[in-house]
Amino acid sequence: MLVLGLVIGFPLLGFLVLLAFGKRIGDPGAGWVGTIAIALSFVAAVVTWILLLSKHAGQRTQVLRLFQWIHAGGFHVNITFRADPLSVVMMLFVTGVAALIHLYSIGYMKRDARFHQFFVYLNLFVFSMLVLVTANNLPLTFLGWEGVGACSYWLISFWFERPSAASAGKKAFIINRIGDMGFMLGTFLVFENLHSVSYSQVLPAAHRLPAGTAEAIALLFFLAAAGKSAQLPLFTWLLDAMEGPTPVSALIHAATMVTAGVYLMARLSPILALAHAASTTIAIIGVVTAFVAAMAATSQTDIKKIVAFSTVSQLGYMMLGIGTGAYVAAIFLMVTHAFYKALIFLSSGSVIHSLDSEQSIRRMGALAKLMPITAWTMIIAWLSIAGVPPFSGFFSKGSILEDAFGRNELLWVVGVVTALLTAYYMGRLVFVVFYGKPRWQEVTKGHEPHESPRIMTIPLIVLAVAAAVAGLLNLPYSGLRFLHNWLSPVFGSALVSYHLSASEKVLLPATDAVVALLGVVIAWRLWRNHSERKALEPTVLLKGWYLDSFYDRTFARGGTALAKFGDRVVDPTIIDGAVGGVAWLFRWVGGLGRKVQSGLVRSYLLIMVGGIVVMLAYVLVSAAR
Amino acid sequence: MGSDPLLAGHIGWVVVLIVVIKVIVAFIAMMVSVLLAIWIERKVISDMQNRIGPNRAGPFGLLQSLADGIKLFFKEDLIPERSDKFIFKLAPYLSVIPAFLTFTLVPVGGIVHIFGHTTELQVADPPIGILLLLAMSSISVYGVMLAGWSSGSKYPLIGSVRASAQMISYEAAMGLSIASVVLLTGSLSTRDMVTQQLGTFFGFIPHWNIIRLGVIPFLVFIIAITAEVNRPPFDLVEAEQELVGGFHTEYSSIRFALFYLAEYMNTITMSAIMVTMFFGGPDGPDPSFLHWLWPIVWFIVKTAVFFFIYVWFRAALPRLRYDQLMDLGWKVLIPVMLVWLLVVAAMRVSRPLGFAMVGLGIVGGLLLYRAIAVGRDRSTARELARPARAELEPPRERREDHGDS
Amino acid sequence: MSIPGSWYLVVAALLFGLGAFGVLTRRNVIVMFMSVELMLNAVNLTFVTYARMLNDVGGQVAVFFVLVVAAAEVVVGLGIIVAIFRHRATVTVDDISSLKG
Amino acid sequence: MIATVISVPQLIVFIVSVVIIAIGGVGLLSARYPVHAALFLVMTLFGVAVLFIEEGAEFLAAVQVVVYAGAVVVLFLFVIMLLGVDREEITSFAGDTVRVALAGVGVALILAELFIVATGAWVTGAHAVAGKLSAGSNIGVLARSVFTTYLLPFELTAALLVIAVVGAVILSRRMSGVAQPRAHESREV
Repeated sequence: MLVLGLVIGFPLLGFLVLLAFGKRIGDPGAGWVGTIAIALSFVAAVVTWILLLSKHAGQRTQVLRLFQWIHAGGFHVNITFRADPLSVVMMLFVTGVAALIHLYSIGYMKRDARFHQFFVYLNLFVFSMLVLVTANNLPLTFLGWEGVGACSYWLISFWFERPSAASAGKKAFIINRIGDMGFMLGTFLVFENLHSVSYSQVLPAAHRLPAGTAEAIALLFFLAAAGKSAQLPLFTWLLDAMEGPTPVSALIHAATMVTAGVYLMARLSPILALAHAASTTIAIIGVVTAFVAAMAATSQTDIKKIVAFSTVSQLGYMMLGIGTGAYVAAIFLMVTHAFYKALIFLSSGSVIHSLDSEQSIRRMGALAKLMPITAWTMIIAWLSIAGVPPFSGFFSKGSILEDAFGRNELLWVVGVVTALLTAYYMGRLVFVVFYGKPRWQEVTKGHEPHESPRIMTIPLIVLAVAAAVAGLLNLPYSGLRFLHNWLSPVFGSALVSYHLSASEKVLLPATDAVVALLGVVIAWRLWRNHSERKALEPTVLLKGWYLDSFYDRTFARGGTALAKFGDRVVDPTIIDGAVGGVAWLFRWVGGLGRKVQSGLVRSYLLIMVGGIVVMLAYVLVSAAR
Repeated sequence: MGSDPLLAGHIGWVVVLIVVIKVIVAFIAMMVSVLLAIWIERKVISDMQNRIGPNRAGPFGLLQSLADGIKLFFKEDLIPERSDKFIFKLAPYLSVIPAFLTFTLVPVGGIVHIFGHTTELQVADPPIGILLLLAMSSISVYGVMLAGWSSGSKYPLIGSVRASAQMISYEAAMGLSIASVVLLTGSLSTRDMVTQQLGTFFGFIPHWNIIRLGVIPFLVFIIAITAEVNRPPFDLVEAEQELVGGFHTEYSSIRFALFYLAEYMNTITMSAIMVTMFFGGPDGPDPSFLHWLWPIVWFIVKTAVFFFIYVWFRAALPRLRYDQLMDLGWKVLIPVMLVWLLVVAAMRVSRPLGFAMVGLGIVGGLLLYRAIAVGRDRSTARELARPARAELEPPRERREDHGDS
Repeated sequence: MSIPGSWYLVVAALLFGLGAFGVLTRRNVIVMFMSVELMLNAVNLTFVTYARMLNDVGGQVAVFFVLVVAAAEVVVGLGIIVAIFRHRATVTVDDISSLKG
Repeated sequence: MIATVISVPQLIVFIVSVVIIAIGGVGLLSARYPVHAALFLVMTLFGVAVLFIEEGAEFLAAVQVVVYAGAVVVLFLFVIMLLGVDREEITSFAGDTVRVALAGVGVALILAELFIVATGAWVTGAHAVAGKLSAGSNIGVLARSVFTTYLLPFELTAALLVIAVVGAVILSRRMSGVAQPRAHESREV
């Protein structure tokens, strides 16, 4: 499985080349190097996929062992990569979408002062993500996990000259740490109970776990996933992550970072299958996240904030799928989401780019004529995410909702309401930005916004096509459920399938379609000619349910107060006092010793002679005894 | 481990007598050969310089040295007022005695039977053997050093400080060269060295250490020895142009003669040592009569050749500058000899290892050469950036100079 | 019959005493240094004597090392003395007391 | 009793060398000039070397002369001459009687104790670890011991010597930042 090594190796190579020579290669050469590295990685991923495809369904798990990494007592960790249907799917869409984003970035980041550095980070980001999804053991996954976190920190605060960008990077990093704690504790528990951290050994042996332990492990890993995949209550960082350049947002939201949590959950499906309570919790948190975020999205005025909330919402859907045992549906949604969310971001980026970095939708409008490609791709993305048939979102979201219905009708109800909201807020976005009256004059200062260069629009078109037709991957008809058939060996018995009656099988998708169209219509009615409706944009939603303020009040200010207490009370009195006391004690003792130190060599020698006399006397006395 | 068979058995008065005779013969032989050597040197140099040289006293001026000696004996014995009198008197003897003692090591011939005893034709064959050479050359530093110091004068002092630094420096190279011979011989004894060199390769190439060891130890040894005995071109100690007469400027009369004597004794002794260590000592073709005589003849001939080479050096080579002298000793001779010692040792273990060591030595040598060149360039640059200053003179001396002037 | 070892030991003890007295009473750093060498020689003599008495070459090996270490010590010590002299133009120990506490 | 046991030549050699050692040691203590002190030191060293030979340690005797007399004391002389401190009157015990008395008492005590040690019967039960001495010359035994049992210390001394040389070079280099002795200081000395 050497080609698997190439999949991971190309981004690493690109990273190293850019790290060493990036500055010399410059703009736009560095961008091309990065793009080509990822594109080659994508090709290698395709080859891997074909190789796996040529094998029998039961033998599609291949392992590439490079070397031993950690060896401590009974604890072995190897650098081992794994190609199985799940990781191949991840690889394919990660490298594919990332390649397009790289390409787009060449145009977007043009003339940036640290152009080459941006691609250094991007390549490392993709490399880390690939390590994460192909690792064959928990520590290696964790390595990728942390790598992704570190890269997101660098990329979000890429324009660190802006204080908001710097603090957004820090926020992402810190909130992710909370999740990492869950990851590490979960890993420890797994090793404690199964004496291994390798997936090859842990997953088949998962059934040996006691039920309570399985629940604990599942919840701990879900904590990790909630951090990375922005679930309640840890999603606030994802909104601030908008401070990074738009391609970074696209990469984080679509292909790399946030999908890591969903992937981890899917990877650990045998453990989750044992943890019923945990699964239910996950499903509930997922659907609540989806709803809460969708509500918040309806009131945002920053174009990227809307998209960010929509990501959180969609991730909530994925977690709902995970929680209900519909892993295939979750992965399916993840893939389609990768396409249309990348598309939405890149389209938004295109808009922002042409409006000189203006992000408020209040100062946009009537851009459809001026930027036809961007507008059309955005509309395709909107229809996809809204779930309008036959776009991809209809199928992927539909399958999640079906399983949610099978599990519990209440989950389904919330899900459907969220779907309505999704169609609505995305419609609002499209109408306000691309239709209505132009409100961008004071931003552009006279000149008209124009379509982005081709290097940016080509990825848009490719992604638009993908977003439109990705539903074909897993049509809900037996025989056409390609993704399902491909992935089910991985999940095996963990994959839950609910029996729906024939009428339900017709009614549920119909409901989805109706709800989606309803949302579109409502949006059209409400926002066709308006850019602002106070009644529909309550402050509580604009502020994202005040979650950030809450964190700020409790944790941030509490921490500051604690630090101030330490600074004013603990440090000067207790610590300084102790240190000073010790110093004083030694100075005092040293002062005594100083008196002996006359500086005259011969005095010392005299003392030495005295010492010799005493020593010899001791020898004589002890010998005489 | 060589040891004189004479001392192996019971030591009676005859044995003591034989030893005393050996000592006396050696002493007289040294004295006479010094007289001859001085004459030869003057003659050879004058020939080389296209002049006649001594020709008044005796046939061909043969008795010139004797005449000079007698003249010096009867000159007034001056002791400078500021000198340290005891040491001033002691110093010449400290020069002569080591020169003579070193000669006791040299095997001048084979083994002879005398008065019913078997003995070696050398004054002593101690177990430490060649180490005595090192010890004596260490001691001979004192003569020069104390002579310069005790004169209570500036030029002799500078000469003697130079001399001590020079002798200590070259002693290291000399010791390493000796070590390579010892390594090959497996013994410290000079007698063993000589017996090891008997015989031939292929019937005609002499089995001498110069061939067995390669030429390098010999070259290093002859250079080091020349510096050690302060012969030209290493006679910085008595550089007339700079230091008047060097360390013996203040000496006159018989004490001066003693230094002169020591210098020539040293030259002859070192020639003899070289013959012993590298040229088979008394080894040579042996016509089938007078077995005891031929080794002695061969020994004398070889020694004379080396003495001639010394004279030749003096006539042909210009004197080195002091920094060149130190560079040669520390940066050339010692590294080269160290590497060669490794090569010899490795060759004794196995041939491939030896050749590997040769390669390693060449590589290391090149690196060292480069390093020294870089260092020199750098320090030259630093010197240029700073006002010039005298390196060797002590600071206080300089201050006194200023005070006087 | 050779001389008994204890005689050598007594000589060594005397030599050591002389050296110690020299170190304690002389003021010239260089002479103090020489006195130290005297003490080292006394120790060497003891080592050699014990090597003979105990019939063990280890004593002679120890002397060998003492010689080497003494050489190194003298080299560094004299280097320090030269350096001090350059700073303060004195080799009298009582003048060099800047390490006074 | 002694005369019956000890051979006369050895006794003569012993006594002569002890006298030499004693003269050298006392001379070193009382010499007015450092150069004289150095010469007395050489004298002592020769005496000790003779004792070494008498005890069968010829190699050490040679090394003693080569290293001590040839290198160490020459180095002393070299430094004395280099620094130009040779003409100073330095040995004055005056005004220092208390210290001298203390030193005398201390040394006397050490001597007394050492005499007891030296003349007492000592049975340590120690076995020869490095190798037995042979009757005659011990150079081979010594060499074997140094290059086998004591190889590591031997190598370490090589390192030590290199360090010492480097240290001495660094110490005695005149650094540009180091102040030269000032004029008034030199007048005091």
